[in-house]
Amino acid sequence: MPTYTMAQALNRALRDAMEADQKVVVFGEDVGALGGVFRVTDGLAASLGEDRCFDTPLAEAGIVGFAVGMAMRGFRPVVEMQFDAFAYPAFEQVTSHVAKLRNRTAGALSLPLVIRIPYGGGIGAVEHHGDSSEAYYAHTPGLRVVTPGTVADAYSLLRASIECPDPVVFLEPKRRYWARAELELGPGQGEPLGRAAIRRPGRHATVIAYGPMVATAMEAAEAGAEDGWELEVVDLRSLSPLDIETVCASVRRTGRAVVVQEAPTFCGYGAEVAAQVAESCFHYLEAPVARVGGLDIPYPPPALEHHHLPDADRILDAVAGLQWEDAR
Amino acid sequence: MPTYTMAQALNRALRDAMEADQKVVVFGEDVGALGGVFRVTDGLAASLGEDRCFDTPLAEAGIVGFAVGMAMRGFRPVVEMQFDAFAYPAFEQVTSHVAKLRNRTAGALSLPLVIRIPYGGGIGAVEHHGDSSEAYYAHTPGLRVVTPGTVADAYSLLRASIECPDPVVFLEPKRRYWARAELELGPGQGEPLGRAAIRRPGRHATVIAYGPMVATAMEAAEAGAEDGWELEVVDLRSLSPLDIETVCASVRRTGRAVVVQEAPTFCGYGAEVAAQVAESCFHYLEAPVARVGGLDIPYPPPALEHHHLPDADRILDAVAGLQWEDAR
Amino acid sequence: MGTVITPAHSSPVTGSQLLPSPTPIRFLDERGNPVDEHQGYQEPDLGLVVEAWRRMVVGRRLDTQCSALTRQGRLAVYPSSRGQEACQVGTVLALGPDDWLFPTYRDTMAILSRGVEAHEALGLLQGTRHCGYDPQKVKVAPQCTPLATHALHAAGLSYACGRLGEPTVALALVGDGATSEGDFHEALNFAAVFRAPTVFLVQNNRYAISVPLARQTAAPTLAHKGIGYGVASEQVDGNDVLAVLAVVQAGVARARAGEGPSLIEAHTYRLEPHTNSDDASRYRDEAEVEAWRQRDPILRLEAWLRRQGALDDTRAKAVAEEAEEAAASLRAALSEPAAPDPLALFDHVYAEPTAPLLRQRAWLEAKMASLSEP
Amino acid sequence: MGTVITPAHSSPVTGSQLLPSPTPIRFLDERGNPVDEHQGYQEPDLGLVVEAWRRMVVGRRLDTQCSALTRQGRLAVYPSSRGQEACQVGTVLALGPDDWLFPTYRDTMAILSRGVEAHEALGLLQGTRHCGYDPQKVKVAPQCTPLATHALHAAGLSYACGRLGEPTVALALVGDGATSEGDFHEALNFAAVFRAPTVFLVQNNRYAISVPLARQTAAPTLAHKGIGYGVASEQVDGNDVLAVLAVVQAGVARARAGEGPSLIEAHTYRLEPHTNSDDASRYRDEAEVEAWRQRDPILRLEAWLRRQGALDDTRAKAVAEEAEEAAASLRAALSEPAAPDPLALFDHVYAEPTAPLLRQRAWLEAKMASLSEP
Ligand SMILES: Cc1ncc(C[n+]2csc(CCOP(=O)(O)OP(=O)(O)O)c2C)c(N)n1
Ligand SMILES: Cc1ncc(C[n+]2csc(CCOP(=O)(O)OP(=O)(O)O)c2C)c(N)n1
Ligand SMILES: [Mg+2]
Ligand SMILES: [Mg+2]
Repeated sequence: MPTYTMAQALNRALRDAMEADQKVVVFGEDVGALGGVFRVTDGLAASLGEDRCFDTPLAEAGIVGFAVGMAMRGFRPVVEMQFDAFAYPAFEQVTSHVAKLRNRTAGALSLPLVIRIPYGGGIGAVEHHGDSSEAYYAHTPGLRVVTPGTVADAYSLLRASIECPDPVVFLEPKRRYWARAELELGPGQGEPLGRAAIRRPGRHATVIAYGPMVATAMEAAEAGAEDGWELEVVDLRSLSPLDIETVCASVRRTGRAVVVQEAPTFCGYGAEVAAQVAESCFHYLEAPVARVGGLDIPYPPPALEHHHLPDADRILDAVAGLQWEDAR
Repeated sequence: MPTYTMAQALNRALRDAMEADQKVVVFGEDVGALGGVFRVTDGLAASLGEDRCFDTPLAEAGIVGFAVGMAMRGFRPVVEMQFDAFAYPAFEQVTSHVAKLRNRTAGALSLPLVIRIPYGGGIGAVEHHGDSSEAYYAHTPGLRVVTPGTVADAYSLLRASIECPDPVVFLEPKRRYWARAELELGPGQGEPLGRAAIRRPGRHATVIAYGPMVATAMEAAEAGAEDGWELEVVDLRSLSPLDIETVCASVRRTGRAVVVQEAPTFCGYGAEVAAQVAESCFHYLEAPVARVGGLDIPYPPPALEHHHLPDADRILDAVAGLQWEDAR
Repeated sequence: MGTVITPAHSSPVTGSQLLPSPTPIRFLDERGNPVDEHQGYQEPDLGLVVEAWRRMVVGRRLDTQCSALTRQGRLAVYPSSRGQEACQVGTVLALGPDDWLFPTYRDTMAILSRGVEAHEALGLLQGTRHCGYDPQKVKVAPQCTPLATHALHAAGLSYACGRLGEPTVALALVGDGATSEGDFHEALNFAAVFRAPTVFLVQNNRYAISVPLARQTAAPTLAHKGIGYGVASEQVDGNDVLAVLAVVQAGVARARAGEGPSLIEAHTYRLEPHTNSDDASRYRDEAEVEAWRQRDPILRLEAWLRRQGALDDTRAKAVAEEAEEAAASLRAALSEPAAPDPLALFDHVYAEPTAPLLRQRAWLEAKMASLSEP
Repeated sequence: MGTVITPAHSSPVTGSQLLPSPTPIRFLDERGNPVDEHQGYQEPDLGLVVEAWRRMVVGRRLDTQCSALTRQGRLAVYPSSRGQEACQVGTVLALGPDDWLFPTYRDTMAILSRGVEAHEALGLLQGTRHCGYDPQKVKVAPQCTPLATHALHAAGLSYACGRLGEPTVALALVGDGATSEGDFHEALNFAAVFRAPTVFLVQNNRYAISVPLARQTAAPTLAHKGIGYGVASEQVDGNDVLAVLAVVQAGVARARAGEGPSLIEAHTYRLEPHTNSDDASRYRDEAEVEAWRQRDPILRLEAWLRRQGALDDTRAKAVAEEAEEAAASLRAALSEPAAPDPLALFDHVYAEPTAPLLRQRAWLEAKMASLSEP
């Protein structure tokens, strides 16, 4: 079986989607000749044509606003924001238009637009290159927010996002771009959007993760297994909508939950998961839902980022804190 | 005692702060001759001078970025964003600069800047004029987020925000601008930032609210009292940082909690409160923390906004849902 | 077609031919006398001018009606465009049936002139819907409130049409204040770089709510912004519908011919407050307003049309009656208290309601049912 | 002072004198021969030019050193400014000691030339701090990565200084790509409307990472953007330090005299890839780079200085040695693996750490203590 990095799987998803549908166009900063700073659009302009994959002027609101206009005339734009923090200039276009156009027009206008954003830290980059911005988007009704945690999902979720008639903020965990896996990629679509996946079964506690933290959660589960913890790992995949059924089914089985995110913890996405789990699984919980997240600080300089970012140890510490007196 | 509307109390706070400190300047769209679309800056330009309160070109990133520069040279700008959704163009300046300048320079640069934003719905306005954007700001480390629920707090919290060496996003519940109260306003400062207040004591359940929902929670408590519910109402006042001690002390007493917000519920600020309360008060809770919030939809047309916005009935329904078998 | 000028790419060096005419293009002075200040732009077809006049008269009557309807609570808010009829009607008449209009909250008359039914056009301002018409059907984007953001949509849509080989032009209406927003800049730049068939028409009505033009810009004119994008630009007397028609037609023709976008500044004035809830006396003198009343676009046009023999009392009376009828039918259309279906709130957040939305819908349905129980 | 032109307000009608010179101002051709293409700008003081040369030579050596340090992992990333020395040094030498510089990630040489110690200047790129120097002390804003956002800070700060009666000028360095951002537009407009003493210097190095200028703008030149704001503008050969000095000095003098902001486009080229992790061969030909190597700002300047008798081999050797020493001490300064204190992460999020931050700090302290236990 061929192997792909996550970046290659995303590239392949773009290519397959563009070949399947002429209306799919890719644009943004440096996505043409350069193939994107992470090479996710590598070769698309050269092989599919410069009208299918092209560079724009350097203006993120411009990119998103222009994409809205193109989508109004039937295109399916897939735009790239170069880094998480560099999507902020487009925030008004995203919240006031992308999220609302269908609603504002009672469905007369559809907005099949994908905004790809490499997000999160852990790659040793300087400030503004490590933000985790998922909570901003997840709190905005009308957007779908999707983030792959595995190479296979990178392909199938991006294909599904491009097929989706709704606008999707597609968050790519940039530190996993070089993660590699064996994959057989067919022309077909993979997963529908909106379903979480159990990445590893377990019965002692549920670790709920997404995007860059899925691999970290798996690592924690692996390490925990050596100490006799059987941790179930849930990969959310879709942050909005949240597949709370899958999450709660797991937590009801295990009775304990840890939610993991890379973003600063306060008012982050994990708060929503924790709140819903606490509400829906109240009588099943042996311990309060724990949250493991980034510190409540601006993203630190790379020399210190490992103190900020959750790692397997922190997840296991949180698991250990789940009031185990009466269990195991 | 004189009476003030909330808008007048804010106006008085600006005036008093400007008189107390020449470095305080007020600017934004229509804040000069017009006195702001809600008249919060009424008369400031005329009586304190056009260099103290002035109109800018129509560009929100411009307003905030210009304010950052002025603050770097020692001014204390208080800028107005005309409506919640019209602060989004400034989002990059707010997240990447306002929230980070002190941190980026290890304290060498201080940023005493207040960004006033009228927020929330309930005034019959058309789209983009009713957003509740607090969660975006509260999730951004480096910002303080403050919102008054009462006329007295409007004065004292705005004074304290202007005195504060940190940047403050000051969210004004626009539908309470015309709420009126008797007040004796001294030159001095009122409350320090960061403390929640118990607005009404009660022993059956704690209703946690902020900004526009404080009055609604009080109304619910009033109505509930007729049915024998004694509801304790906590007004958060400071959303970031959150005074979780006051909140938890109350919930530990009552054993039940409802968090109320106007914003769409999903991934909103109430999720953080619910998550922290569930975590810190786990063994005191008789029922899961309930959340009452806006629907997960773009802000609706004004003819339908009452279906979206929480009211006293919805709060009381949530209270009634708090598993009362064994209590009362 | 007039002198709206050769495209950016053919003149890479100084580009000074991208600059607007030093004075606004006009065919008529303030009294309706013809003047030779139109720099080679051709006088528009008389029939079209008469039609413009008719729509301006009807438009103004409806504008007055709308202001009245706010006082009766039938509209949530109304931003009048009284005084800007020549801009709004002239612009729309310069468009073809497949062209797209991208209006703001201020542009009710433009939307009506585009043929949208009054009660549909007023959906937003009535407070019952975000957009009362079907944009695809009428080729009018939803009225846009976040300033200048729609200028990018116009650029993107017209570029997309070009890609499909369609000869469609998109015209974005923008206010003077909105030219200060970053999105205005990005829209002009994208349109220029992608040579999108977009016309950006700035209705410079001198104020952004209370903020006068001098606080908005230090540029010689707003049209001078074009050259910085390599965009041909022009300024026009926005109260002279002949001039608006001529210059916008030229810009549209240019765009349709593949020569790229243009920027047109139309000098005009908003005679009413910003909206019904604004108090304009706080920021401008009655004398200034009065001076602009003297430059009324309709009076001037009527004087000229009569002199041309294209208008007489009979015709004037007929159109006045038509305007009254339009006002009456608008009143009728809005007399029924609008009752949108609350359950529709969940229908178009996504193409299909998500599971959480279906739960919220069920909750609201139950609540409404319980409230309607006896 | 040269022809950087009369202020916007004195010429409200056509403003064409706000346009830049049709060709870039220069004093020297590519071989260092004097040319009469400086439109009345005065040749800068020879002593200053020699000083500029010295800093350019040292700056280039440090730039090379930094590129090498990335290969050794001592810097997290390094965006070279090789080829842009004349822009960066000339600009800084045109500033007074109390003026403020607002640099980007690209402007290490400008910051060094401003007198900031190399190891402090490199704090950001080393990855140990967000900003290694004290901005208040050196009057250099933190290097800015979010493009064009700092241009507004420069406008605001210089306006604030004016309000305090201080004769301070702020100079913002901006890339060609960054001119497309909305914040660039808003900064020029705010500076113009508030007549802030700001100089905006665009280092047009032809590329924004891989995106060439033609994809960035269709304008005749980037300097043509000035007139749209009523801002005096100029274009200059950015590889001729005499020209950069002359034009920036004129802009600074103009600002200091209360005549408002100006926009200067300096034509230059980035000889190295965007950063050490970029692969420039994907988007540009070696032939193009080679052609620009022929226009090297240092070679040209040395030729001229020698012809002027202001430079000989002895002096050249002395400065080359100085450059080697600077490189050696930079290596030394960065040889110690930088070890910032993790607990300081919580110190400057707010003026005082909040209660939640103190809890997180205590947690990290305990964790670090437990890890360092035997
Ligand atoms: C991004 C944004 N900021 C602020 C507002 C609030 N606002 C509504 S209209 C207006 C003035 C606009 O002036 P102008 O562009 O000249 O258009 P006009 O109303 O005069 O037609 C303002 C500030 C808004 N709608 N959008
Ligand atoms: C708002 C924003 N968008 C995107 C980026 C990513 N980025 C960093 S440098 C760069 C190119 C900038 O080009 P230019 O302005 O010409 O400056 P140069 O690097 O050539 O000096 C880009 C796209 C960014 N830093 N900020
Ligand atoms: Mg206006
Ligand atoms: Mg560049």
